[in-house]
Amino acid sequence: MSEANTARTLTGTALTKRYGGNAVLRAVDFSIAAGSVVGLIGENGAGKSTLSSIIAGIKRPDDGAMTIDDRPYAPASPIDALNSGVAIIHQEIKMIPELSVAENMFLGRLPVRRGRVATREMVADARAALADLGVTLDPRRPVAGLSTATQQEIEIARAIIRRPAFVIFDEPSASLGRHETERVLEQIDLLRSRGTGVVYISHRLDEVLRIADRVVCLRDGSKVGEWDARDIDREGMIRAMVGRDLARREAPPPPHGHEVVASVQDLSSSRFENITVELRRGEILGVSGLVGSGRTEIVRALAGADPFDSGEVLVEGAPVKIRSVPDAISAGIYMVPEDRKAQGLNLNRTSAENMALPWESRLVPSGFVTTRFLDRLKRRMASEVDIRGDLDRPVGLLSGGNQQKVLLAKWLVRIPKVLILDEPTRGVDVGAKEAIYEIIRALAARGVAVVVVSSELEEVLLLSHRVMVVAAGRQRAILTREEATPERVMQLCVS
Amino acid sequence: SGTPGGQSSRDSDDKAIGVSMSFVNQFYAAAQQGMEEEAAEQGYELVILNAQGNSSTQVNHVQNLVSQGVGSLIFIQLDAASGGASISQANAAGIPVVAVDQVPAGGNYVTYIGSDSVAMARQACDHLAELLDGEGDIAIVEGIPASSTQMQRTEGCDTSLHENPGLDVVSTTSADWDQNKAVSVFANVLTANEDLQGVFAQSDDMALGAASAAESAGRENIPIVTIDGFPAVYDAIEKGHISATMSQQPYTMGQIAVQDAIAAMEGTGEDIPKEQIQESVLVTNENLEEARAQRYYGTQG
Amino acid sequence: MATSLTERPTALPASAIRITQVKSRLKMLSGPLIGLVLLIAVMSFLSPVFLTTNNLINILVQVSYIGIMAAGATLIIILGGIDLSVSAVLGLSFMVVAVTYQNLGWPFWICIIVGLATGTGIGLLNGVLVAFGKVQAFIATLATMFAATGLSLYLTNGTPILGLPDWFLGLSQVRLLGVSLQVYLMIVVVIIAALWLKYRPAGRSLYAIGSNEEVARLSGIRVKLLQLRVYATAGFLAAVAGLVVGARLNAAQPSAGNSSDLLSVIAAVVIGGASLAGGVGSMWGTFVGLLIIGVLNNGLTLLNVSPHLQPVVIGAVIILAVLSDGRLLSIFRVRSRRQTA
Amino acid sequence: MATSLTERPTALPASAIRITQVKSRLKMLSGPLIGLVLLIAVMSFLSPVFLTTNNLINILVQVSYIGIMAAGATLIIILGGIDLSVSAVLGLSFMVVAVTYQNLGWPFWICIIVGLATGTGIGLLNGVLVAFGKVQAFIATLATMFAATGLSLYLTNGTPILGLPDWFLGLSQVRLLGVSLQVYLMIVVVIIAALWLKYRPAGRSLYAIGSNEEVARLSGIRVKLLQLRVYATAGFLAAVAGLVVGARLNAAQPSAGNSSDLLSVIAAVVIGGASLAGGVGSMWGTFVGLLIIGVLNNGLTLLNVSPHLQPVVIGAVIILAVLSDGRLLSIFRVRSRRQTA
Ligand SMILES: Nc1ncnc2c1ncn2[C@@H]1O[C@H](COP(=O)(O)OP(=O)(O)OP(=O)(O)O)[C@@H](O)[C@H]1O
Ligand SMILES: Nc1ncnc2c1ncn2[C@@H]1O[C@H](COP(=O)(O)OP(=O)(O)OP(=O)(O)O)[C@@H](O)[C@H]1O
Ligand SMILES: [Mg+2]
Ligand SMILES: [Mg+2]
Repeated sequence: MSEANTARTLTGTALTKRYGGNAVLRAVDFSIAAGSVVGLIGENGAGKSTLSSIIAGIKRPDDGAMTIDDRPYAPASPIDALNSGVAIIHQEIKMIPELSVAENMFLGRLPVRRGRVATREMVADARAALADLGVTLDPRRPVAGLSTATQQEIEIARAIIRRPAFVIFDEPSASLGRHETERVLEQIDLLRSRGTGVVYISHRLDEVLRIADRVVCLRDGSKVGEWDARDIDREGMIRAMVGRDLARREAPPPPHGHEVVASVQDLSSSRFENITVELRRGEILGVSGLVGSGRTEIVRALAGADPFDSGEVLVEGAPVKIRSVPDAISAGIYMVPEDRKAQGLNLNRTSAENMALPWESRLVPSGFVTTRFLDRLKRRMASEVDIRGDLDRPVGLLSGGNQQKVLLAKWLVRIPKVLILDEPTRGVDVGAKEAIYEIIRALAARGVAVVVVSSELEEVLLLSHRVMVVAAGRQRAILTREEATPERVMQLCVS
Repeated sequence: SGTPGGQSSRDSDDKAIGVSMSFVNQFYAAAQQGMEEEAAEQGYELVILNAQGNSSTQVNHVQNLVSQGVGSLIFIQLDAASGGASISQANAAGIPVVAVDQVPAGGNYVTYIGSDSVAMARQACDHLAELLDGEGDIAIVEGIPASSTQMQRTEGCDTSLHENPGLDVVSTTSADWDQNKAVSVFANVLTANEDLQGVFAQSDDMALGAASAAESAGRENIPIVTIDGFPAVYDAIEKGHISATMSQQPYTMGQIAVQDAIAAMEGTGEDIPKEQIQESVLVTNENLEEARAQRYYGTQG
Repeated sequence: MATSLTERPTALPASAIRITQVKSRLKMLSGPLIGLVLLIAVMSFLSPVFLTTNNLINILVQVSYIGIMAAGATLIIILGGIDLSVSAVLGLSFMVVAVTYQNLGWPFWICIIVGLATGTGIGLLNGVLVAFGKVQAFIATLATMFAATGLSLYLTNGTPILGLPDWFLGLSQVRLLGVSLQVYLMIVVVIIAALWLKYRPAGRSLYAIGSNEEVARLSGIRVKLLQLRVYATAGFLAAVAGLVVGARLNAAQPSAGNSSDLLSVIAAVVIGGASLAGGVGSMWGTFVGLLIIGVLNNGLTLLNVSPHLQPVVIGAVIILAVLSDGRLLSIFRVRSRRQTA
Repeated sequence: MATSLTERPTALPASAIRITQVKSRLKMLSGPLIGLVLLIAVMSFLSPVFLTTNNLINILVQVSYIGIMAAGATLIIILGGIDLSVSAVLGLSFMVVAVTYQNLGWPFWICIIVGLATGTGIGLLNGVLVAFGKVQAFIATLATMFAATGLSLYLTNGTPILGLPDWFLGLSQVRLLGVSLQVYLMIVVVIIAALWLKYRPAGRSLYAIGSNEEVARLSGIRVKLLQLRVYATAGFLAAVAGLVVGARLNAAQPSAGNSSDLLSVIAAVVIGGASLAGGVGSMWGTFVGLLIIGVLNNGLTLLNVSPHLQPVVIGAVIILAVLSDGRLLSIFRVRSRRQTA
């Protein structure tokens, strides 16, 4: 690997990839130079992950060729790529929950000494690599039970532990908070200074501007622009990605009514206590807090996904018993869960089937789910939520952003009284993000009370009428839009 | 019947009698009943174990009986492999063995009580030959391949067939001693053989299955000859669905086995004959009532 | 309502989508179906009696009780579970019918209800253990399998019970258009199960549960309730299969419902394309799998293959039936690639 | 820009982590282990002979061939597969040993090698079908199960072969410290498999494959090669188990590989905490599961439970053994909740 580390340039020429006739990557030229960072941007489904998979040996191009320092480079597998000094941090976390952190980091090339896995060395190496990232974690514990953020950090440590010449970061920050993201960016600075060539993919354009030396933009599988990072700004990037100007609506949310749609009184469980809040018709309530503060647990309890110990929920003045998800649905409380792969969608089933799942038993008057019902539901949702891709194919084949839209559409088939969105824009491109914001505002305008849980404080502040701040399972304050300055919220979070 | 043993009226230091068998059909149920009733009468405890068709399990069972110190062992061999290994364990521990139904493949036993399987099968097939005047296409429905019973009954019938060259075996199938499976298998046999004239089913359960298949196919006049003498087959003979069976005497065998087992463990078994072949009777419509009166299958009969 | 800011993708014409659907459905089935067709072709060639109406009806009769159980097993396997107890439940529930009839002298239709309730009850017990006890389905149903086997021996101490009402035997003996009632019963069960699976919300959600239980639960599907229902249904159907076997034998055999029936049931479902990992499978596939097993058993007897060799042939044919899928697919793939190139 | 507020969770001290690990390991095992301890306690109480050295050795002897197969089955189940053919392979491979010895007159040690090769070969065939034929493991091994059963009948037309060299019978008859060699063989197999699974990279990779084959493949694990190796190993171990059974019976019985053995093998693994979904399981757990089965079968014969009721008790105990986990856990949970409150 020390030899690989001296490589200078990786170039791809006319890289092309097709799936059953439609090209998702069209003759893209691409290069990474040692000691520099390429920011790769593009809408959901533009082909960023496809391009990085090709470079990292996960997929093979249908056309085009790659070289490293003018020697041909055609990896047949991720291991081939690693041996040539190319590593990737996947967009989707790929871990084996049953194995230890260290084993996950060394999976596929566990070190052996005297015939057995050299656990001590491995653990020491893993610990050091994690420490480099500022993570203190016992590498011997199993991955099961670790938060997504921590798993993402392990993925990064795992990729750079071999000191590759080129590293691709495919949306590492999607499930990270600000501190973790900052640490990752620092790590990239360090890699760059050591002469590593880095590709950084993100939908958070400010991060791209902060870290990249050059920026490459893909649209519909073609490269539509490449700039020196000093020559481009946020608006320019958006224009390149979307193909036109995208107005950013900084406007306040639509005014809400006074009528209380739902009220939560003294909700408590082992993970949180005494949550009390009233939601008014058309109100958007943001929920802010640190990772692990219990935001997800609170909204899951409200949506019937987890049991709570005490407290009461009233919908339109009447107390409702919420013991299960169906209870919450009948009460008009729907939740879009935070982890779309594990909790939101059946990836091997079609988008149409996924959207229909909760409604087949609830919206079919005859009790028989007909093709006509499914077709109509599909067409209606396709017209209401713009999803790029065939709704009759497994949803797992869609790009991440489009999957998120399918997940949202699933819970908009019938208009709820209260809609809970847990991290609704995770991994979603700027355009789609604006689209989701618009959907949220439009729902509020129709009188739906919306609860938005998000790790992006800016998102919470932009969308909400009021912000609930949660720390250590307790509700610290509920701030009005005027009171909710970033400083104030942060202060409450760490109190 | 009911649960065996337990409420012995005799001294508690009397040793129990171990029984190892593999339960597949009514023959064993009747033998078990014979043993239980005899043991209850004499005030002995029985420990009955069912190997469920697994040779290794039967060996394990005998080992467990030996280690819990039974006074004697009644052994119905599942197959040659389990027989030798089981009996040598009992021999090594000095526990007398009474073999029932099957001659053990190895080791020493006090006595063997059973029907002569080979002879029964031979007689059954001879009877079939007689019914067909020594000529015609016949089918054989066999039990679980490689079990002792299947092999002996095959051997006996083969001898008879050798002497009756006019009989032509057009089909040999296995129905695993199972009535339900026999219905299916035999329906297929009938389809394949338009001119079938006779059947030898190696057990009564399978004969009953074959008979109902023949009935549904409208060919109930094909003579079926079988072995065991289950009460249900008597009824079928009466109705003309089955021609003949070789009736065994499992209930009596069970009783004798317990008597001999007691004698052997009390040390009074010197004069027990080494072989006690129980008469097996060819039951046809002619001697049906006499056979019924004998209650070969205990109260079940 | 919700305005979207991005432009519409070009939609495929409906006909193209329909073709894709048909193709993907064919792909899923092609293996077993082609296997079945080939098997039938070979058998017809080798045996002159194979293709007679009578023999084909026989095949259906012979698989009918397996088919009834396989309908239940399909539901369970799609749900992501397994039921090892079905064949033992078959034996026990009909034993209960016979014992209540003969020993207690109850009217036969009541006995039937009691028998069906027994089967349903054991199925429900399986469901409770799996859904609420969080016991792996394999273990839970293994345990009830043992228990049911033992109980049906215990009930009569191993003796069969003979003699059932004549009208009841009609299930096996009465024929409509030359086909005995049990076959219609099986077909009705399979069709109802197929329709339920395809058109009823509960049936459709089995796929969701089998693919990802958590997603299903968060979608408002009552996962545990459905597990209970499906296991209970499988138990009920095993009891129905018990009636078919009982009517066929005119007896309750304690040894009925043995492990080879169980293997046939699961094999039919799995050969039919279902995955034991859950989320995949269809009633139609199971039916094809069932016919493969039926044709195979029937054909081998017609051809008078030695009983010792029959298992070898069965093993080989199962593999070929399943593999014919892969090969066929790869042929298609090569062709379509050529066309695009 | 996107300002987000997050903070590191406070890291636990290493000692606390160690305790958590031990706890989580205990949790995984607690069910079966506690089940086993309870079972032994009850048996010792009910039967005076149960706790004698002799009887305990007997239990080990009686499970030894099951244990050898279960070691292989554990690997396969962790890998996410299943092997239905093991017990049939046991029968066939020892039949091959006996036939080459008796009918062909080869030196016995060569016959042993041929027998082990037969088992390994069938295992390899399973592996090829699963890894390269993409046949579901259930179907592939069901087919080889049929084939192996048939072949071992066919080899001698159903006749058992009796009479093996005396030195070979020593495997069952020779005792070291009062324990027969087959028990040592089983223990050695289990220990080697446990060490392999715990310390060898290939062994560790089984968990990865069983948990997520795609991730394993992307990590550079040679998934197919490992599948081949593991299925071949299971076949080999089945042949070894065949030697144990052969030495014990002093005979090769064509019907030796019995489906009840197969169920015991899988039950031992699953009772021991492995999941048929793959990725979970341990050799130590399997050993506990094996002992539960052994103690249960032995104990019930000692207690003189009616032979018909024995299966009922076995079923109930299996459920209790597995459930004792859940109950125990919920007690723990209530406690820890109280402490935090
Ligand atoms: N295996 C596949 N089969 C068919 N289409 C696929 C497959 N994998 C990806 N695609 C399609 O290729 C296109 C590009 O996907 P890709 O994952 O590269 O997008 P992306 O730019 O990474 O998007 P995101 O920002 O959402 O991660 C998408 O339209 C996707 O649906
Ligand atoms: N004690 C714990 N053991 C295992 N997992 C935990 C524990 N506490 C929290 N987690 C997991 O960590 C993640 C974050 O916790 P939580 O949902 O409470 O915080 P949050 O405020 O919603 O954070 P975020 O949504 O940003 O992850 C969740 O996926 C949760 O399941
Ligand atoms: Mg992507
Ligand atoms: Mg959260």
